[in-house]
Amino acid sequence: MAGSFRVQRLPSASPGIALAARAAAIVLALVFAGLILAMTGANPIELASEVVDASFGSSFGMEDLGVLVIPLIMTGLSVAVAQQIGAWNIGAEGQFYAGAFAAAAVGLFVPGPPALILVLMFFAGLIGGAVWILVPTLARAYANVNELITTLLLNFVAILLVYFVSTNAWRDKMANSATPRLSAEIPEFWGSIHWGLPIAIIVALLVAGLLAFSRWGYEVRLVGSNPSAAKYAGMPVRRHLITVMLLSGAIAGLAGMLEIAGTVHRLQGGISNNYGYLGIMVAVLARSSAVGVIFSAALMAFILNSGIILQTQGLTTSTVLAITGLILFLTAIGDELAHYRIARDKA
Amino acid sequence: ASPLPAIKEEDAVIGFGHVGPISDEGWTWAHHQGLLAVKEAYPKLKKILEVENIPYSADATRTYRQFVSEGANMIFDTSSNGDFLHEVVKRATDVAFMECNGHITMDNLGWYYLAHWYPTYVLGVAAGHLSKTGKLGYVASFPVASVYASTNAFLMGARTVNPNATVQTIVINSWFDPQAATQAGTALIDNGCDFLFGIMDEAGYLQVAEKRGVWAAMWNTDIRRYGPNSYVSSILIDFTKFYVDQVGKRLAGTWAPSEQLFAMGAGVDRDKWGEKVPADVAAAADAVREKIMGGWSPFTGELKDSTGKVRVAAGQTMTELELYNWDWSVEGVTGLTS
Amino acid sequence: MTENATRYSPSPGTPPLVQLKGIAKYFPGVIANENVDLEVMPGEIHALLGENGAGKSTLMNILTGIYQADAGEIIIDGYAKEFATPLQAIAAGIGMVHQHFKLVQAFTVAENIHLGWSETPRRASAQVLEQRTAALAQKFNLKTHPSARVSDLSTGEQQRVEILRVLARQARVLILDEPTAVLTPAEARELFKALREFVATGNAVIFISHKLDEVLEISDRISILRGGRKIATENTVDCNPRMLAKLMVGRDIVLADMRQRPAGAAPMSAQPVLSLENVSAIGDGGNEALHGISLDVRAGEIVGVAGVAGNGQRELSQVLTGIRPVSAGRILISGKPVDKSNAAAFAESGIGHIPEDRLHSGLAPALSITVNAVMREYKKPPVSSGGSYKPGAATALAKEIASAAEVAIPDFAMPIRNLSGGNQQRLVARREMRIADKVLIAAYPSRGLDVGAINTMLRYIVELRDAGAGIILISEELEELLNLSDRIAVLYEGKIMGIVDNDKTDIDEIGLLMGGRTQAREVA
Amino acid sequence: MDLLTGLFTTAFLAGGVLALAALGEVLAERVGVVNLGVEGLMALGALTAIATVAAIPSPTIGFLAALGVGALFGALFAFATVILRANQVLCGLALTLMGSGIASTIGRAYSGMPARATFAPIEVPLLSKIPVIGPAFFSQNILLYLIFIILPVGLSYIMFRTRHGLNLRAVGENPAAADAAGIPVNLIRFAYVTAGSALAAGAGAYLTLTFVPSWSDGVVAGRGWIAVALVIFAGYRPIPAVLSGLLFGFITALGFVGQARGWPIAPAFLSMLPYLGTMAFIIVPVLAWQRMRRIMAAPAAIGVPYYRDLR
Ligand SMILES: Nc1ncnc2c1ncn2[C@@H]1O[C@H](COP(=O)(O)OP(=O)(O)OP(=O)(O)O)[C@@H](O)[C@H]1O
Ligand SMILES: Nc1ncnc2c1ncn2[C@@H]1O[C@H](COP(=O)(O)OP(=O)(O)OP(=O)(O)O)[C@@H](O)[C@H]1O
Ligand SMILES: [Mg+2]
Ligand SMILES: [Mg+2]
Repeated sequence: MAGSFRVQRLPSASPGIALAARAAAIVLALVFAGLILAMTGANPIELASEVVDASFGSSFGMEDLGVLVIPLIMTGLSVAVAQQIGAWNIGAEGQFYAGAFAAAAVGLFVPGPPALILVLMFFAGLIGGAVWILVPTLARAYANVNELITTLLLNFVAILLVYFVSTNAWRDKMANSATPRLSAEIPEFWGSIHWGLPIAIIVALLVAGLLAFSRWGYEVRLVGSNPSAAKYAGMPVRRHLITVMLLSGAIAGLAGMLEIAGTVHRLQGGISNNYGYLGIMVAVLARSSAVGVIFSAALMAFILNSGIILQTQGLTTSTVLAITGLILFLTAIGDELAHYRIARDKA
Repeated sequence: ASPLPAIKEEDAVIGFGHVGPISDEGWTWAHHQGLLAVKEAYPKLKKILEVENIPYSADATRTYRQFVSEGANMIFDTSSNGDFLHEVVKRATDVAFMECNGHITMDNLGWYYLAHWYPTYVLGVAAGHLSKTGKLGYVASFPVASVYASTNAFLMGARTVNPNATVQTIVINSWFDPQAATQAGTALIDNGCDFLFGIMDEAGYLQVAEKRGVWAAMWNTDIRRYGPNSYVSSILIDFTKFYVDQVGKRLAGTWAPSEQLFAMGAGVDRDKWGEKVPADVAAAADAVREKIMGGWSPFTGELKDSTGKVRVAAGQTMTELELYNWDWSVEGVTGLTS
Repeated sequence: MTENATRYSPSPGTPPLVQLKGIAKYFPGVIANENVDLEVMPGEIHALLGENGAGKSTLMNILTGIYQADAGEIIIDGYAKEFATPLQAIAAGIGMVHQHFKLVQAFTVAENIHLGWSETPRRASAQVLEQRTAALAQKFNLKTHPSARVSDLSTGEQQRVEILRVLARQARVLILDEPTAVLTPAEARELFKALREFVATGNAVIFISHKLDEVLEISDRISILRGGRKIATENTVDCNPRMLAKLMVGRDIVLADMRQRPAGAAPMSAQPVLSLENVSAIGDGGNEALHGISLDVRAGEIVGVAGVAGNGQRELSQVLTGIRPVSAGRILISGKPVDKSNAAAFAESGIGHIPEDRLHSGLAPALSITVNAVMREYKKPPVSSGGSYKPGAATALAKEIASAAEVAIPDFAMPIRNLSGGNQQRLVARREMRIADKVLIAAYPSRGLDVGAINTMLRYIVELRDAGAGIILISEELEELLNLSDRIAVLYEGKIMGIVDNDKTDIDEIGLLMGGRTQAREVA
Repeated sequence: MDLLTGLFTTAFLAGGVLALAALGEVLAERVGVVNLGVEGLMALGALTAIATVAAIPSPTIGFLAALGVGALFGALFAFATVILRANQVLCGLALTLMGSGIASTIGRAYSGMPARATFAPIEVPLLSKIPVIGPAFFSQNILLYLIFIILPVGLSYIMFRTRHGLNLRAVGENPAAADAAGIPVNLIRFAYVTAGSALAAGAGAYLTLTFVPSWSDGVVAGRGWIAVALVIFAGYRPIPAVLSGLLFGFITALGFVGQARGWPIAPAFLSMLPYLGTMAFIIVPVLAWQRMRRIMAAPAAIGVPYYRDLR
C-alpha cells in the first residue's frame, strides 16, 4: 500500500506555511501572467519592477495604497463581522452607499462647525449602513429569509438611490452628476492619506478585541458556530443575530462615510469601486478574523493598485482583471494546500 | 499664470484617461482616434499613456496620479472626473490638463466639449419628417446636462416639422447596459414610438429598431451596420484636430488653459444620412444644418419647460454656456423629471 | 447463547469472509490503528470491543472504504481487495450501520433508505419509495414512518432507519457500530433474532458494542482493541464480563451498587426542587409532544425516565431546562413557579443538562475546547468580570474541567470536534455537574461510552446525588435505571404512563408501561 | 404591438438570460457547491457565441461552443473547489474576474461586429395567434423553449423523481452520508458544477445570440449576480428558478413600460422595482406561510468542502 510517506491534512495550517503558500500562489500567478505577457511582447520583469517602484518608491504610490486600503478594511471587516454570526453580508456595497448617503445628507444640510459636522457624519454613516441592512436582518431573524439574497438586492437599490439624489435634488450644477462639495472634510495627515486610515484600523482592532475579550464576543462566536448549542446555553440567539448584522451594516456604512468625508468629498454614483464585493474577498482571505482583515485589505489594495500601475504601462483593464482573478484563484488553492503535510510512517 | 515651458517631442509624454473601453465603438473609441492622430502627427513622442475603464471614483485620482508619476507632460481626461482629477491637477502644476465635459479652469487645467445640440437639432428635423406617430423615443443614461440638451434639441428640431411631436425618454440609470438599453428601446416602440434616439455608446436600441422596423439615430460614431435599414444618422464626433492641436501647443510652449465647445462642423456633426432616409428629408434637414453653420441659433425663446413655465423669454437666445448646463426639459419631453 | 438458531458451519478450508492483515491508520498525532489483524468467518457474529478511542470505528471505516489504510491488506473470501471508495466495499457485500448516523436530515425515511442503492427504481417517486420502505420495514420488523423527515425523528428512530437501510441492502458482512445503544431490550432482542437469521445463511456480522452482556449473548467470537492495536481474539464461550473489561481497559473494573448511599450523603428532601404540573409542550413538528406531565424531583433523589426513544424524552428534557416553552401547565423550581422559560435562567438557578445529542446541541464542534468547556460559567468570575471575557481564565477553567473529567487534552485551542465522543461526553458531564446545584437532567449519559467510562459517568451522577442534587436520568437502559433510580417514570407517547418505586417494581412491569399499558398497581 | 404582449416578450427575452444562468447555479448548489463565477462564465459564453458565429454562421454551433467553453472553465473551478477543496467563495469571485477579463481581452477583436447569425423566432402555427400570450410565447426563438420548458421540466424530473436525483440531492445535503451509501460524491459534484457552468455560459450565449445580438465589453452587466440571488429565491428548484427569472424580467420590463407610459414616478425608483419586488416576493410568503421556510431551505452542505477523513 502507501509507501513510507503519507499525506495528512491538519485541521489548521500553521501560520508560517499558510503565509508561504499564499506567497507561492501569488508568485505562481505572476509567473504565469508574466509568461503570457512575454508572449504578447511585453517585458514582465520591467513591468514588475515598475509596479514595486511605483507602489513603494514614491510618496504618491504609498499615498494611493493608504487611501485605497481604508474602504477595503472597513468593508472587509463588515463582511467578517457578519461571518462571526454565520451570516453572509453580500450587501456591504449597498450599505457603503447608504452610509455615504446619510453622511452626505448631514454634510450638505446641517450647518455647524466642521468638527461637529464630522462627528455627526460619522454617526450618520453608521446609522445609514445599519438602516440599509435592517430589513434583511429582521427577515433573517424572524422569518429565516436568506440574507445573502436580500442584502445583494438592496445593493442595486442603494446605488440607484445615490444616483437619483446626485443627479436630481442634490445636484451641483457645476458638476456632471454629483452633489456640491461637502463642507466638512476629514483632515489629511500624510499626503492625501486622511485620518480615516487610523480610524479604520482602530475600528478593526476594537471589533477584534470585543470578539475575543468580551462576553458579548464569546456569545456571538458560539451563536455563529452552533445556534442550537447557544440556545441550549440560554443565549439570546435572535438578539445577537440582529445586533451583529446591524453592526456589520454600520461598519460598511462607516466605510461610505469615510470615503466621502475623507477621499471623495461629494456624494455621487460610482464612488464605491465594488468595495463591498471586494470586502467579501478581503474577509475570506482573512478567514473572517478582524485583525486579519487589516492585512488582507493591505494585500488587496496592493493588488488593485498594481493593476492601475500596470494599466498605465499599457496593459488593458481586462488583462489586469484576469490576472487579479488568477492571483485570487491560486491563493484560494494555496490556502487549502497549506493544510496538508507529508508525514513519515511511524511503523 | 505663465505658460508651461516647451518640451522636445522626444521627451514628451502624453496621457489619455478614458471612462469606457476603446472597443466601445462610441465615446471612448472616438477619443482613441484622437490619440492615434496625435501619434501620427508626432511620431517621435517618448510615450503615450492610455488607460481605459477608469471608474468615476477615487480610482480616477490614482490613475491620473500614476500618469504624473510616469512623467506625463499633458493629460486628457476624456470624460470629466471632476474633483478626482482636480486633486491631481493641483499637485502637478507642471502638467497640462484638459478635461472633457469639465466645468472649471485652473492655471494648468482647461476643458472642452461639443456643442452636440446643433446636429441633434438637425436630427430632430429629420425625425419630424420620418416619424408618422410623432412619438419619438429617447434612451437616456441619467438625467444630466448633456441628456437634457440632447432631448430638448431633438424635440425642438422635430417640432419645426410636426408641432405635436413629443419625446418620451426612458432613463436606464447606467452609462452602459446593452440589455437595459434593448429593453428600453422595446418598451418605447411598444408604446408607439417610431423613431429612437439616445445617448448610449452601444448599438442595443438600433438593433431593436432594425428588428421592429422603426427609425433610429445614434451617437458618437457611424454604426449603421447594426441596422442598415433603420439607421438615420449619428451625432458624429471628431477629436483628432483638437488633440493634435493641443499637443502641438504643449510641445511648443504655447499651451494655455482654454474652454472649448466644438461648433458644428468643427468636431461635431451629423453623420452621412442612412441609406433608407428619403432624399427630401435629408435635404430638408441639411438646409437647417446650413442655417446653423451660418450662425443661426434655434435655441431662441420663447421656451417653456415641461411644467409650462416660460424659461426663455421670446426673442432671447440661450448662451452656449446655458446650453452646456441645461437642466430642465422643454415642453413635450417627458421622463427626465417627474 | 440463550436461544440457538440453526448454526451455519462452513465447510473446512473455507477462507474467512473478511480478513484484515496488518492494518494501520494514522491521524495527525494519533495512531488510530496499527498492525491490526482480524478474521471473520462465514456464519459468525464477531464482536469488536475496546475503550472509547480504541480505534474500532476507524478500523471499520477502513473496511467499508471510507478511510484508506496507511498499511495492511483487506482480504474478502480469500481475495485481496482494494476499497478506494465505499461503493467498492458495498459491491463486495459489506454494509455498515455507522456510529454517527450517515443520514440526510432533510430527506424522508424512505429517501434515506434508498439513496445510493442500486436497487432503487430508476424512476423513484415519493410514493414508490415509501411503499417499498414500508414493505422493507415489515420484512425486517423495524417500525418506521416512511414519509417522516429524518430531522423530525429521535436518535433511536434514526438508528432504526440506519439498520433498516443496511439490512435491506442484503450485505454479506454487516457491521454494526454500537447499534443497540438506543434500542429497548425488546427491540434489541428483535435485532438479535434478525442477526442470527442473517448469519445462518453464511453471512457474517461485526458487532461493536460497549454492552458486555449483549456481546456475550450475541457473539461467537470477540476481538479486543486497545490503543489502536488488537489485544486478543477469544471464543465467546470462554469469556466473562470481568475478564473482557480487564482486557479492554487493562485493569479491573468494579461495578458497585449505585443505590447505596454512603454515610454523610445528603438526605432526600421533603419538598421537590423541581416540579412539573400538568405540563404540555409543542414539538418541532407543531404537534403537541408532551401531554399534561406531572413530575417531581426532590433533592438527593434520582428519578429515572424510562421509555422508548421518541416518546417525548427530547421535549421533556428541553422543557425541564427552559429551552422549550411550555404550552400549558407550569414549572416550579424550589416551589416557585417559573413565569417564562429561559435556558439561561434555568442554568443560573442550578439546573444542569447533559443533552441527548451532545455534538449537535451541547457543543459547538468547530470551536475550541476552552470555549466549549466554559459555556456554562462564562458569565461568572473568573472567566468574566463586568462585560469582559478572559481567555486565560477560561483556559484555566477548561483545564480544571478536563482534569476532573480525566480527559487528557494536548491543546485547548483545538476544535472540540477532534476529541473522541467519549471524551466529549465526559467533558459535558463535568461541565454540567459544576452548575447543577439543584438538579441535573441527564439524557442518555452513558450512550456510546465504554464500560469504564460508563462506570465513571454513573459514579459522577451518584456523587452529585450524594451532594444533594436532584437528578432526572433519562435512559433506555433498564438495568442502568434500576441500578440508580429511586423512582422510575415511564414515558409513552408524550404521557407519563406511571411512576414506580424502584423497590417495588421489576423489568417486566416497566416493559409493559413502556409499551403503552397503563399502570397495573398503584405506587405509594 | 399590444403593450402587454411587448411586456411578456421582453420578459421572456431578458428573463431567459437569468433563467438559464439560474438553472446552472441550481445544479451547482444542489450538489453543495456555491459558484459565484456565474458573471464571468456568462461573459465567456457571450463572447464565445459571437466569436463562433463570426467563423461559422450557425447559432446552434455558437451556442454549443459556449457550452463547451463554460464546461471547460467550470471544470477548472470544480477541480479547485471539489477536488482540491479550495474556498468556494474565493474561487468563484476569482472565476468572475478571470472570465470577465479574458472575455473582454479577446472580445476587442469582436466589438463592432453584429452577431453574424442569431436564433430566429419560430412562429408556432395557431398558438402564436392567441392574443397577448401568443406572440409573446409562441413566436420566440427555439432556445426559449429549451430554457423555459425542456430544461426546467427535465431537470426537476431528474432531481425529484429519479434515483439519480435522489443521489445528487443527497450529495448536497450530506456528502458523508452519500459517500457511505456508495454515491461518488466528488464525481457528482464535479459533473454538476461543470454542467452548471456550461449552462451559465449558455446564458451568455443566449444573450448575444438572441437578446442583444452583438458583443460589447460589459454586456453581461451584473446579471450573473442576480441569477445567483434568484436561485435562493427559487428554493434551489429548477422550475421556480426559471419562473423567478421570468418574474424578474417582467418586473424590469414593467419599469421601462412605466417610463414609456410616463408614470409619475422618478425613473430611478422604477429601476428599483425588480429588486424591491423580488425582496417582497421573498419575504412576504415566508412571513405569511411558515411552511415556506422548510421548502426554501438550502441544501445543508452548501459551500462546505467534503473531506472523507475529517469528522
Ligand atoms: N439551529 C439553528 N440553525 C441555524 N440558524 C438558527 C438556529 N437557531 C436559530 N437560528 C437563527 O436565529 C434566528 C432566531 O432564532 P430563534 O431560536 O430565536 O427563533 P425560533 O424561535 O426558532 O423561530 P420563530 O420564533 O421564528 O419560530 C432564526 O430565525 C435563525 O435565523
Ligand atoms: N478523522 C479523524 N481525524 C483525526 N483523528 C481521528 C479521526 N477519526 C478518529 N480519530 C482518532 O482516532 C482514534 C480512534 O478513533 P475511533 O473513532 O476509531 O475510536 P472508537 O474505538 O470507535 O471509539 P468509540 O468507542 O468512542 O466510538 C481516536 O483517538 C480518535 O480521536
Ligand atoms: Mg482628501
Ligand atoms: Mg467508534
